[in-house]
Amino acid sequence: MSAASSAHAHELSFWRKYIFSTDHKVIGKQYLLTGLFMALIGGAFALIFRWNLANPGTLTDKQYLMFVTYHGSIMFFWVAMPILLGGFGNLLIPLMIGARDMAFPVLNMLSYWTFFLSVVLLVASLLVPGGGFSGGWTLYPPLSAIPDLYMGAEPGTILLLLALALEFASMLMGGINYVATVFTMRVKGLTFFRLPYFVWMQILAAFLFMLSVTPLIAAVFLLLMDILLGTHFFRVTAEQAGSPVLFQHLFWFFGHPEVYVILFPALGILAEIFTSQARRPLFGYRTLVWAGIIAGILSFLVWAHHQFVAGINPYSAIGFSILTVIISVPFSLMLIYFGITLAGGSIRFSAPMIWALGAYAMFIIGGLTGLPLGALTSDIYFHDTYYVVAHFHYTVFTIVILSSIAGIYYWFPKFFGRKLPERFGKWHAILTLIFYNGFAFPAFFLGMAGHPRRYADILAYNYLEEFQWVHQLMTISTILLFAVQIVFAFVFIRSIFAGEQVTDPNPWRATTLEWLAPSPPPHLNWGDTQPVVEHGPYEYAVNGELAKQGIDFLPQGKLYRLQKLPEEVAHHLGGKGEQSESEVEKATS
Amino acid sequence: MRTWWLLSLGALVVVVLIIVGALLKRPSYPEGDVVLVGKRVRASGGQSADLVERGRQLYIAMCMTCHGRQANGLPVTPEGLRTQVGEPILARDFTGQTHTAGKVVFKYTWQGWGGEFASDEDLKHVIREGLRGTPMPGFEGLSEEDLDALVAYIKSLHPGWKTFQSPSPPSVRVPSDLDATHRIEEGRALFQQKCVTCHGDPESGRPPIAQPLQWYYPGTDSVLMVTARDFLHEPLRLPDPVDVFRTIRKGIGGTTMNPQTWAELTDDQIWSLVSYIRYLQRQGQEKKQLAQNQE
Amino acid sequence: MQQEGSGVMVSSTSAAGASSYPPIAGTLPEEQYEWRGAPVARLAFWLFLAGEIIILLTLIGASIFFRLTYPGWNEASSYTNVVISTINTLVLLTGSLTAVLAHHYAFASRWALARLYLVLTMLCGFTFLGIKVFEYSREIMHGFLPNTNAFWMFYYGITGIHGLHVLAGSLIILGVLFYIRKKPSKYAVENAALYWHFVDVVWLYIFPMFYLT
Amino acid sequence: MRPDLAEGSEVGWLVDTAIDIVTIGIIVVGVLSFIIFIYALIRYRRTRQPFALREAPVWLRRIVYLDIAVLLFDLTLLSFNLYAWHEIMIDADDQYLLRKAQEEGAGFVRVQVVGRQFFWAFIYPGADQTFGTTDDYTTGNIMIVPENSYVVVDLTAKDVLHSFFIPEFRVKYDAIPGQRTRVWFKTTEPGTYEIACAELCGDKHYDMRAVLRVVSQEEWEAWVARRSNGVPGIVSGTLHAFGGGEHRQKSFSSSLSHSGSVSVQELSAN
Repeated sequence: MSAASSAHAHELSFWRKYIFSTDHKVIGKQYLLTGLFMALIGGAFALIFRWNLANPGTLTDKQYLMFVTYHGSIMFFWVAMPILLGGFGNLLIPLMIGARDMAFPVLNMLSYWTFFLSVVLLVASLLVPGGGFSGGWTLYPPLSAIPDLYMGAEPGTILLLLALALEFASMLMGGINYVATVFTMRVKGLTFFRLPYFVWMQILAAFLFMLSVTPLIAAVFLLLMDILLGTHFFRVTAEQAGSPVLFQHLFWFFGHPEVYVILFPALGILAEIFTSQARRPLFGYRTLVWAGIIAGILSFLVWAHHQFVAGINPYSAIGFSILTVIISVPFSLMLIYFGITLAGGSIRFSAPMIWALGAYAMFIIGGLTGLPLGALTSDIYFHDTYYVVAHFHYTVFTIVILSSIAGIYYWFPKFFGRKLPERFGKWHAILTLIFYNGFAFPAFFLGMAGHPRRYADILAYNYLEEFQWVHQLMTISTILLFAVQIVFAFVFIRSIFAGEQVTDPNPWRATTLEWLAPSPPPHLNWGDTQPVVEHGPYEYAVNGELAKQGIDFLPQGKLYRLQKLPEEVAHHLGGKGEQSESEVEKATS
Repeated sequence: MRTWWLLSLGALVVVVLIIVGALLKRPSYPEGDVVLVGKRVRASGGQSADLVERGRQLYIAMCMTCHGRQANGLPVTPEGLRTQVGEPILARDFTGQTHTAGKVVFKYTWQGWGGEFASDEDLKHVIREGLRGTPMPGFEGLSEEDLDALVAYIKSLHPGWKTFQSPSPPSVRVPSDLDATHRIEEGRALFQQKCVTCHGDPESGRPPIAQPLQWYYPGTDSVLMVTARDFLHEPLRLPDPVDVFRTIRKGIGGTTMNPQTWAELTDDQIWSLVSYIRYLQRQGQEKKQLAQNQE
Repeated sequence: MQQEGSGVMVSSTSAAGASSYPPIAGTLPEEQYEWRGAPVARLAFWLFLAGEIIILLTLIGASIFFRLTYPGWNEASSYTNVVISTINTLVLLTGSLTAVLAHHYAFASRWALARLYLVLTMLCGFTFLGIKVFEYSREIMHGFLPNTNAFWMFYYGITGIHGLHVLAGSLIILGVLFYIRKKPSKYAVENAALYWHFVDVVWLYIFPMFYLT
Repeated sequence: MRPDLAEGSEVGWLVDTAIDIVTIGIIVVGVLSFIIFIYALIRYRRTRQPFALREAPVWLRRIVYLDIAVLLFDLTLLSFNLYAWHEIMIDADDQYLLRKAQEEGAGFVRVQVVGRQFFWAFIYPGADQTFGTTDDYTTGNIMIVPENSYVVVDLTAKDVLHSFFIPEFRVKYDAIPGQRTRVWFKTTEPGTYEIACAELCGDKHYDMRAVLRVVSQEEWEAWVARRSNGVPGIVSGTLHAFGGGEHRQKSFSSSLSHSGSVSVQELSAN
């Protein structure tokens, strides 16, 4: 941390300050760093099994499936969720609504440490005898219901399920916290339709997660009963028939909204970056909010499009297919509106902007290629082939990596008080986009060729033999992609400790409230001042007097000095206004 | 300041080395467009790869679910194995773990009753033809190389194979009047004499009886019971007349079907029994078809 | 980072406002500090309950799904003990009554009475659990195990998770008892009572599902 | 890219057309949006447009109607899919297919398929066309069906989920324990195809490979007759297979019709 934030009148011990902190910024950074670390692990797993695909026989079949499974689980639950919800949510929500901390700081800390425990369990599940679970991140029973028989990995499976349950619990705590914070702790003047789009997306994501994850928690409970007590909710024995399809329903009832849970914050990040880098108000702000709400509601009604050929009623499949097509309307609307925000702007190709533009372009591909999967007849052929893999990498990689890193480049000065190298960021973006397309785009062709997913060795098949070189191409791209990220990891860590110090708390000339705070914001964020909101969030391209000086934006609010400090602030600042003022000055100078 | 340039350079070198490594190793398969059931063997892994290992891979892919991970006849599937008529059965144990005396009992052998081991040809015959009325399918498209590999693997599971000498099969002639009426009549009389005790009387409706086998349910003390074949309702495991003849002549190892009891029967009389059993099978089939047509 | 023409990180503003950025606009009177809506803990608790309700709805929905396809359900459910479960229902309902009273007295700031009724509610919870354990042991002695058939797996699954919720409710009340010793908080009492009612309502679905039919 | 469609496969034609329509649609839309996107980036770069427009130009605001166009476009793409789904999954019950087969003079074959870790078992009703009789026959990893026939496959699994996938026929459906699902396809000419498992089923998921052989009508009849049990006049002997020698044929096709079998007459002559 920078020297400025350590000038506390009320000093906390190292443990309370950095480890068991209740400060939303520290917790957010903890989430962010844990998530990025897990991203490296997940990426390394991807490398390992991709290597096996280029050179079949390097891994055993069981190891291959284990790495595939853990790659999926880690990237979804231990990377996307902590970075986008835990990291950005914690760091930005209180700042963007002008609050001093979350509504429940202790719950927030508990949420992170529950998450940390789930990481420990996840790692443990890999190391127990028998190895980790290898039945795919979707956990489909009966393969997962009797793991000892089918895969020889019972302790690993149980630990993975427990880790998942803890992770869900942690994110539930976080989600409740976000909603409570946004509902009750906005500063004066910040009405719901003046919330930054990112905050809207965060609370929508929190709601979606809360309502969708609970059936999966129930399903995981039943699955654990199947494993431990020998019940037959999801498995079929000679005398008693459970229903494997029921689990699929429960899983995808969660699984589809879950994609939006991570997609929404990513869209929020894009909205923030696009507006500030194109100097344009967000086009159709209210419509975009409603589009998000409608997409969220619809996302609960489309889950069975993952199961068109999995034994559901063919008539209901028609309904789900039509709903799936309808859900593309709010999302295409979002993308079109984002496009209009860009058009007519004055686009700065800064590092975060290149990342965000790349993410936007990849979203177009990801969204469009979802159509053949949502359309039920073509899904007969594409179901569980590499086409699905390509499609969800174009959506989920975009969400998890491209958008997140865009956000990291954008808010890094605010979070850490230092800069990430700008030119490196541009090269990083361009190389990442090239190598990412190098591994994800060929997968469309593999899917077209009818290449099923999760095959350790495609050479077992005559009709797939000729595509081995595609796998090698994809592997090479993945290696290069990973290498670029490794360099980024070094640069990231170096920048935290030795990057160039920022002098300007608002380097991007952005409007939202977090840019009013010092970089990095001190404990309790606002010192003896408090913002008051006077405008909507995206007042760019303003033709005022200041425009002649090159200031084309109106910050969302203004800072006011407080007449009387709130109790916890006074306690933290040592009760004296003069000291706190000097601290603010120090932090901002 | 520009340490990250150095870092990227270093990473680039490493990555190029890795990619060169990746490209040096290019697997491919020798066979062109021959489509065969079974495992295609990688060229890099080598056609010369250990036959037993190849057999093990085939065993995992095609046999493990019923014959067990340890090949001890304990099925992987919790549904268990059932015959066509719904009776629970166990798959053959190749390791002798479940047998009381640690033996491997194969029903279809040329050594006669009590013979523990099957000849290579017997094993391949069963793999290729399958056992009817049981979940054992006939892997008839399997190439001879894969059959060899499977047999090699099965034979590696019990030390007894090492000393076992496969006897040469005796020659058998199928009579030309196999399904003639007089043979069926003779067979019926012999059946009433020799077989009804265990197999029941299918034509008068007496059911066959269940008798203990010489092996245990894995992990328990309870002896596996097996019901004698119901010729009217259940298919013969190997319906070929030669196999039926052989089964009667040599008995079934590990069960109470002891050929000593009918040692005095001539080959011709046994062929009559075969005729009668085939007649019963046809009867059962017609009955079933009639019942289905009435539905 | 600040390349000419491409970066937006212009330092003109900081030059303009030499003292500090952003400029302080004025002083905010105390009554205008923050805009607060519903009491925070209550809101969060309702959100939490929404999640809990969906978990139990999922389980109950799954049991209905199985019940429609499993013919032996009614026969199996006739083996459950109606007498014990009726007593248990009464215990839970009594707990609800005392929880309401505790809530009432907490809002009337009569903390001694509120504490007494909270203790009674908690005792009801532990009584319920004790009876439940007795009931389980009887059923297990009769050979009804979770893997016996579809009815019993749901019976143990749903009543088990409900039992865990009763335990959680009792422990929450215990926690609240300690909490209000330091800092009397009527919302804490309200949330504890709310959770208890939730547990109670769930039981009112479970009771006819597994015992009466 | 797709493997060649099996000759005359009806399901395959429906699925292929559905894929083609949707794929061409998304490629057109995708390319168009990328052109617009890149144009916008170049047109509105900072050096060319130093100050952003506060309001979107009117013509740009009209683009909102594009969203309605998106919905219409989606539904258009979907319409053929719905028709094809109806043809494949809903309309085609057994009576319908049987009637169609009779009208066309084609055959009608039922096969029960059981997925197990890690092989496919194919159960044939035998000569009497009835399942559950003593002449049922089960093959492992090889499915043999006659040419010019409607093939109805009843799917189930005995342990975990599997998915029955014949790429060349564009046929795929999950095999689920405790549940019967069905797929159908039509064969026209003899040929050999591969069957894959498309649902993760365990370690050797990739090795759950079976072979589909479409054989000529005569070959099919000979095969059924050889595999059927107890039918008068048909007796097979497999004795000579033990001798080895000429039986060790590599190519399966030549050994199919009388794989290692000799007629009774031959045998008796020995």
